[in-house]
Amino acid sequence: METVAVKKKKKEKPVPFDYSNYIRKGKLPHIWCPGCGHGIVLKSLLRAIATTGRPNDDFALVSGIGCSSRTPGYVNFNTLHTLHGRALAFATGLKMAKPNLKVIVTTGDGDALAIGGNHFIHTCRRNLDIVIMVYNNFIYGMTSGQFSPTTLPGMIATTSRYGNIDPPFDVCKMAEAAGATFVARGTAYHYGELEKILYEAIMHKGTAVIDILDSCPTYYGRFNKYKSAADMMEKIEKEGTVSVKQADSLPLEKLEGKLLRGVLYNKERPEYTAEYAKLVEKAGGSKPK
Amino acid sequence: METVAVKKKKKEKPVPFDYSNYIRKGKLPHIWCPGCGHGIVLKSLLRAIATTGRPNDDFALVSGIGCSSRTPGYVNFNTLHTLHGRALAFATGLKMAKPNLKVIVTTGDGDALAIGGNHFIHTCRRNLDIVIMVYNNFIYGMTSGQFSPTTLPGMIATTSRYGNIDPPFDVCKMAEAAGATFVARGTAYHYGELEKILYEAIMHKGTAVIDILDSCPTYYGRFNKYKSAADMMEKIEKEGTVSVKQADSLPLEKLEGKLLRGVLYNKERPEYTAEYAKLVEKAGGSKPK
Amino acid sequence: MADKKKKFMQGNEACSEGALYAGCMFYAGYPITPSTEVAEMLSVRLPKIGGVFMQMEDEIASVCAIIGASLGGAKSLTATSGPGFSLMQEGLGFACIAEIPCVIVNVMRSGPSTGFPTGPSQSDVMQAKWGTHGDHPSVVLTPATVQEIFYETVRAFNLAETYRTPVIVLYDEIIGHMREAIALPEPGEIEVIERKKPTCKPEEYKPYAQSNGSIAPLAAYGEGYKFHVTGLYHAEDGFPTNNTKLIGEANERIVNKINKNADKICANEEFYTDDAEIGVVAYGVSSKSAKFAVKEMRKKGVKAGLLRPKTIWPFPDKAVNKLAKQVKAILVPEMNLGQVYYEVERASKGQCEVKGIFKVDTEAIHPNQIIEEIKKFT
Amino acid sequence: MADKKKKFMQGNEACSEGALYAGCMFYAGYPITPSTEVAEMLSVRLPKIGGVFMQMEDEIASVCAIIGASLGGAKSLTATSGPGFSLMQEGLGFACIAEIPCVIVNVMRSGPSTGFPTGPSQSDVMQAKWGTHGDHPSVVLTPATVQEIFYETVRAFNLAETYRTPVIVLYDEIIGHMREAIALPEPGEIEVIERKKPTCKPEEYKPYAQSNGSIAPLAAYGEGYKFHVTGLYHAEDGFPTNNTKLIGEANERIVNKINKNADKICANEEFYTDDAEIGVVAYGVSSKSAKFAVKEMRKKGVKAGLLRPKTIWPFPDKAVNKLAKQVKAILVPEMNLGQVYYEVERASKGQCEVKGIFKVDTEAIHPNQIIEEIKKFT
Amino acid sequence: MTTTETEKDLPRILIYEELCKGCDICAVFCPTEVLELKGNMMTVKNLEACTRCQLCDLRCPDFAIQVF
Amino acid sequence: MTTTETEKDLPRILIYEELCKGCDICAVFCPTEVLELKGNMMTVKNLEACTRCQLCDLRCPDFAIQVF
Amino acid sequence: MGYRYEMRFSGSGGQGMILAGIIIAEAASIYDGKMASQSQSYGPESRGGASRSEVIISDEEIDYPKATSIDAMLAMTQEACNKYNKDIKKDGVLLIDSTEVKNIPKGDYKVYSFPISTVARDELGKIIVANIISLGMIVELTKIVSHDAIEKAVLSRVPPAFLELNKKALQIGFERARDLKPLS
Amino acid sequence: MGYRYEMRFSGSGGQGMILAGIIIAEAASIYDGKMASQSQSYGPESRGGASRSEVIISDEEIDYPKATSIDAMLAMTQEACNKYNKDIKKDGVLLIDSTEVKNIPKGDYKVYSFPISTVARDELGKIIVANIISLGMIVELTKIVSHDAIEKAVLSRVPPAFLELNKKALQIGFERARDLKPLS
Ligand SMILES: Cc1ncc(C[n+]2csc(CCOP(=O)(O)OP(=O)(O)O)c2C)c(N)n1
Ligand SMILES: Cc1ncc(C[n+]2csc(CCOP(=O)(O)OP(=O)(O)O)c2C)c(N)n1
Ligand code: SF4
Ligand code: SF4
Ligand code: SF4
Ligand code: SF4
Ligand code: SF4
Ligand code: SF4
Ligand SMILES: [Mg+2]
Ligand SMILES: [Mg+2]
Repeated sequence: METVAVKKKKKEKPVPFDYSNYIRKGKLPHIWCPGCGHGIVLKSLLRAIATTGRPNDDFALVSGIGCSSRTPGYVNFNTLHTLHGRALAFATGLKMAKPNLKVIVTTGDGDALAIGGNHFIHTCRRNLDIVIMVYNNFIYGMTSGQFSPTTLPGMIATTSRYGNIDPPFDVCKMAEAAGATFVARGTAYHYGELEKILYEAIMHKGTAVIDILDSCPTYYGRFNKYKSAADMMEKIEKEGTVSVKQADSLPLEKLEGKLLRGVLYNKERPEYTAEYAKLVEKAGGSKPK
Repeated sequence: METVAVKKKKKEKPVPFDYSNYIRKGKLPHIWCPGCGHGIVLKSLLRAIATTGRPNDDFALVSGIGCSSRTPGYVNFNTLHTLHGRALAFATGLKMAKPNLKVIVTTGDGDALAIGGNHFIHTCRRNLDIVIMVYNNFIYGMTSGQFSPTTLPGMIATTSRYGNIDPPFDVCKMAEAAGATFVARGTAYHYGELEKILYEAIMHKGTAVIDILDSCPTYYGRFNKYKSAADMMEKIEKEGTVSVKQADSLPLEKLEGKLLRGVLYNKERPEYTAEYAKLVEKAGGSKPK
Repeated sequence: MADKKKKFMQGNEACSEGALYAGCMFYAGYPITPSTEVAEMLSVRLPKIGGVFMQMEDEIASVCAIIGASLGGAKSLTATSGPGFSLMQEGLGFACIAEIPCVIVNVMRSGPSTGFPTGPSQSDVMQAKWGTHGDHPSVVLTPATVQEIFYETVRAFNLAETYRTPVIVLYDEIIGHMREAIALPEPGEIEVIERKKPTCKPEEYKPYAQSNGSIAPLAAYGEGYKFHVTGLYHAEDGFPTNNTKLIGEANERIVNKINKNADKICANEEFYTDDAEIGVVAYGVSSKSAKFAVKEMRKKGVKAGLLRPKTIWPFPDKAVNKLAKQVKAILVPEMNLGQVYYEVERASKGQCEVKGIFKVDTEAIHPNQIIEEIKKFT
Repeated sequence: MADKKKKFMQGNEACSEGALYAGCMFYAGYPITPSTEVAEMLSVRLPKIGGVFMQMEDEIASVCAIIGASLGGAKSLTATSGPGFSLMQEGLGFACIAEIPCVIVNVMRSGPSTGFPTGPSQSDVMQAKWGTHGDHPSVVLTPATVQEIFYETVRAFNLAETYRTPVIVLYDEIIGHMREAIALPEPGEIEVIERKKPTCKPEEYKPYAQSNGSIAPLAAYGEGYKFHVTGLYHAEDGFPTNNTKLIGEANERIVNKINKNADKICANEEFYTDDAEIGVVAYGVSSKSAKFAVKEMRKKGVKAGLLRPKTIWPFPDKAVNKLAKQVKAILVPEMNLGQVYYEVERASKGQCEVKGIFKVDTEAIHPNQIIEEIKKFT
Repeated sequence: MTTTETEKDLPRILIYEELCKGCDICAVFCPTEVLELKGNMMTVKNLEACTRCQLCDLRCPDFAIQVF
Repeated sequence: MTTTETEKDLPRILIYEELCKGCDICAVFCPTEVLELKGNMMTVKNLEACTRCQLCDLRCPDFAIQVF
Repeated sequence: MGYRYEMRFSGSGGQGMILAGIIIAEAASIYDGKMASQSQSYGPESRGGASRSEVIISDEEIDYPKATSIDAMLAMTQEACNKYNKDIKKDGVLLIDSTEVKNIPKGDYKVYSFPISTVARDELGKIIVANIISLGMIVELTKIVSHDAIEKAVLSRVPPAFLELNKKALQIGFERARDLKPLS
Repeated sequence: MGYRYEMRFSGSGGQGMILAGIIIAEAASIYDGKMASQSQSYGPESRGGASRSEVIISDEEIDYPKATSIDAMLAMTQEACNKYNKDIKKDGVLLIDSTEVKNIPKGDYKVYSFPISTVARDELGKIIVANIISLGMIVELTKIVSHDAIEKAVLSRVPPAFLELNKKALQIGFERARDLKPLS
């Protein structure tokens, strides 16, 4: 899709995607700041959901607390906005009680990886069929800009005025090591790639983790002297990443300091609700009506 | 050392290691059940500490709650027996307040990886100079035998009477992905190898994680039809593992289903207290007297 | 000759039987002494009926999971003890504000912190009311026998569904591990209240609608209603609000739906209180010692009487106040250093002397200790 | 012309200044509105004096880290708000039983659960006493002005060291975010109590030794004493014990060291209470409204008086009881649905009417609301 | 909502005023510099140049712009 | 504590009765079958065979056996 | 009001004292139609150490489930015997396993001594059935439940493979107790 | 007892209303030797939405830090004006930014209207100094703090690079307010 941008004067009339089936009436504008990447991520998700062709009621969106975690409030699904860091625990209960729901967790780098780190690794371990979208903006946006477990060393935040010394997690590496069976990275800038990844994640049976590079111009941008929201997208999301497909053909020095985009890991392994169903059978039980 | 066992009639008079400098007077016998591997692990640790030649007061042993977490009560160091899962959080505070202490955390598979999973990954991420010994007996011993996040599928525990369906963590993989800079696996059976690993871990500057295969004959053993404590050591620790050194020269089929023993990962990366000291310098501060 | 209807079982087992009787289909928990048997038994029983047993990574996850499951339509339960109960407090508050029914069992052990894990106490009873931050409703039941654990667990589910709120079943290690023969009622023999689900059109569904104090039905996710649930203050439609008036009303409503129905939720056993001149207010295991003591005193002609709350929160203010009017003194034996004692003091309004009998050495209060105190007032 | 000694600052800033004044060298926390400024300021200031600022992965880790640091010899602090405070409860109990000094600040917001994060409330005041499981000591200070936040934070550290116990500083969002000019005392101007360290030989050191109620000195790790600390009940030497007598005594001791010293720990402001006929008991932000109201009433000749606890736990039973004897009624304005109100009711023992003025819409109680109520009793 | 003329074959660009927060993302990433921020509001400066590539819509975080 | 004779060059095997829990680990892993469990207590059955390899000590979880 | 019969089974963790209590309480309540409650206490590790199990039998609701004045007690170890003998009532019964208990406490009650563990090991080849032998003995000595009830209760609690063994243990208990005289 | 002067600064998040309150309170308390307290309230996100900042100035300890009866209020947006004008006292002052506030509320107080934002943008090239202009105006209109104090307070709160700009903004505020007449 990106390539469309360079073709000049291609004036066929495409129909813009209609979000109205997915956005709750009267809930826009959302609370996100001007230029906040969360809205772009949300739109990619909605298009991905549309592609599945499944009815809205088949989906549950669960979140914790944070700017990113405000996602569920705007969309027309079964939506649950919970406690900081605990989205996955709530989602686990919901998914086990209603295995046919497709549960998508929209969470932030703080929500998923700071306070919520334990639920993150355990959900991955179980390989429970949940899509985990980490809106990774390298900062705690909601509480006005403290460093997070993905903030890079040296960066400024309200609690790292001298430059951050905490090393960051590699979300994808962690997810894979913990047991997730679908691991990918996308960015808000690469909205189309992200949409495709999210579609695959939804179709995947098992825990799918997507590390989504995203931007908080209000805090991370301002503190770290990015000129604008677009500047952040350009530098962090576009120039800071390279797609797995391109990576093979690039010389090593071009890859340095860049994060890989795309599906990084994708394996089949028994999924938890399926395993549980077998357990029930073994115990002689059957799902009641 | 293992090889000594097969040399017959080697009757030189070795001096048995004297633990009395490290064991608190009057505290033995310990509470561990007959045949519990925790005692063997502890002894390896004490010999490793002795090798460093450092005085006892240089060491702090911190633990959570569990049978394994009872370790500190028996030994003559600065010892702290805390809350279930929180040993690393206490240890972090202690280490930062007194960076010269060598802090060793003795924890269980439940303590470190179930309830304590978040502190585990974050300590690794920071690369804080702490040794984390996971006494991994695949079960919650202290609470009488529920399955843990390392229990293998199919195994019986009091909460998995039909056979466990939860997939296990690979402790070493997780530790490395989270950022630990020294990652190793040992067993109680291979007491000598373990002692060496622990010595290296103590000398390492940064987070060192040792996954120690260990046995709980009382629950894991009894529920899963192991004949004795020795039988468990034989099957799980001896036959179930292969050392990294041997692994290279073994055919693939011999490695199947076996866990690697030895130092699996060892890298230098800035350590947290050292980075913090630099931060203090940058801020114009200096450690007060 | 065996009594077919009776089964000999442990308190914790009676709890899981009660849960199953009430229609519990989801359990999530993390092992902890002395509550673990509830989990262990349900791990065997639930799969047999297609229910879910989950051993979570910790207690925080456990309480969150049962709330999630409840939103999936399942009656759900977790069981824990002191340290785990402390960790569940934030989640408990979420269930309160979001009004999600669920049941939490706390088998009290000796604390604070790790304390003496295998020793009994009654020292979480104030925590059960005040443990989470913010003003919130509290419904806490304190059964005193194995049989009653069964009944009160069923009642806990019923109250949770009726009032759309978390309900806590609180008993101590002694009762949790004690064994007695109990009667398990046939299905239908005691009331089981099912969740009220909406019947309106999805577009019209307001999950927090208020019409003169009635409690809105709660849809399950995935059944066509697509509603929103949040731990932020929200309006009738479930969406967050900044309107301070609505915020104030929302908070009052969730607290008042319990307080205003206190009479319906409270349940006391009155034992020789009619003509009592010396009162004892006791719950749980201490009420057993107290009953023993009261019986002994009555044998000796002393007019002692026992008021035993089966619902400790909302607190039986009226019953205590009535007793205070009538007696010289109220004794409050508790396996703690004074908790319900303060409530009795409050509710008595200075009308009689109130004296605590406290014990925290992990041994049950001996009836003689109560007898001695009663004697002082004769 | 500028007043050199005065600095214009926020309540939360005054808190961090107080901590620094008291010698705090370690902060661990996790950001949460409306307490975050304490962390933000200390993240800049602590490194400048070689102190440690840690942003932990969550609040559980934060409270545990400050306890660990305290055992390393550092005076230590964490600050949080409702949800984080709920998560800290288990750790708080550990500090109680292991008797490790530390200070926890809770800047109250509107709850339960996420509630209305930027809105003030006073609804964690009962939780501050009862939030953790098991019987435990509670010391909770409730400053009401920016200047007082400074003083009370210093006092919190002093009490923590004196009694070897965690101390909670509890104020609300309004005071936390309010700005006033305050005077920062010179070093030495107000008392700072340092930790009593052992002077005996290491072999003789008993970290929990008891000689007629005195509190044992606390060594730091790595300074030659090599002692053991556990959250299990322990004997004088710090090692776990199964001895039920020792367990009971240990629990009573940690609670009584506070309760028996309540007179020393309590601190009240009495404002026109001498001849008051109508009393108001209020703390924190509501005491500001109350003071305004009392002043207004006095202008009108009405004999109103305010009792303002600066230490809310232990509760000032005696002062309230004394007031109750003297007045027709006590009003208790609180930004919650009734918490300290119950305590006032209890301590008043029916000697006067007790009436709550509750408000939970995240707006401060308006003085007129209190004035109206006072008028009803004139 | 402002909308550009649709006469002839020109694209129709809809900017929802009540939604646009003026972040400038659409303008910066528009390959043909069709858009321009005025104050806090996005506006169309050069409709002719529009290729209907939709990049503006796809990267708008606020559901505030559509091109037909 | 039981201790075997030390006459001649024979090893001296110390078993601390108050510590031994009779887990049998030392006996099972003794390469020369020197040890034998009797009831709940480890005993020496064949001192002659002892190579002083210390394996029994090193694998004893209970600090209960030493060989000199 | 009715009677209240109090029993205590004590020994070390793992000797089956809790099970013994459960079985006799079940015998009384399920098979003999009485009321019975069983409770226990143990150390912080829920393993090892002295352990005790208490049973109250009555013809009416049992309020207080712990022993107040003990009618009959079993002590399988010296530690348990020392720690728990205090509450035995006048003319009560104390049965000790003479294999383990060497110092016999002095009191106003009848002490019966028998080498229970030795018999279990030597005659039945399984030390773990010592608790069942003791049950037989206690029942015979106290007559608090019927032979029939205790047998049913025992058999309902043991795995099928061990039915015969336990039946035999119970019988041995009955028999040996029949002629046993209290120490004087 | 002394006087109590209440002020409210209202606008939308990001317009510097809280800073305006801080500066005037600091001017009063640090530079003019009075007592002052400043407080605020904002939405759940601590970003965006209507925001208000309140300042109480007095010659004695300030008990209640919130407005009860407002002496002077600033409204920079219509929303804020509508939401917060209620408590202005009789004969109080309301200053509105006429660039934004079109519907002027009716009340028993004096309303001053001035295109503050427009002037900030057009004359100073920086819309963000609108709050400083308003400060100058409010001070001029109310005389609640001295020119000297407010200037010191402003300059102590702004980065060095912006000293001149803010000085100028303040002066503009003083000047334009001097001849401003209330709407009638
Ligand atoms: C228990 C608890 N602790 C802390 C907070 C405060 N808090 C709310 S959101 C947040 C961080 C959000 O960061 P992230 O998840 O990265 O989301 P973002 O706002 O950046 O999208 C924090 C610390 C809270 N609500 N609850
Ligand atoms: C908050 C809390 N939850 C649960 C427990 C109960 N508990 C104590 S130890 C333990 C598990 C111990 O397992 P592990 O760490 O593997 O140690 P092991 O006993 O196997 O050595 C549990 C669940 C507790 N003490 N605290
Ligand atoms: S604060 Fe940052 S993350 Fe939050 S809405 Fe604003 S830009 Fe987005
Ligand atoms: S229960 Fe298991 S882990 Fe615990 S002491 Fe016994 S054998 Fe060891
Ligand atoms: S459709 Fe493409 S060319 Fe047209 S305005 Fe949008 S980004 Fe520019
Ligand atoms: S991207 Fe959207 S919100 Fe941003 S300026 Fe363009 S239309 Fe407005
Ligand atoms: S030292 Fe070696 S040979 Fe001797 S008893 Fe021990 S294990 Fe056997
Ligand atoms: S290994 Fe140790 S405890 Fe086990 S039998 Fe041998 S000496 Fe005894
Ligand atoms: Mg973030
Ligand atoms: Mg374990």
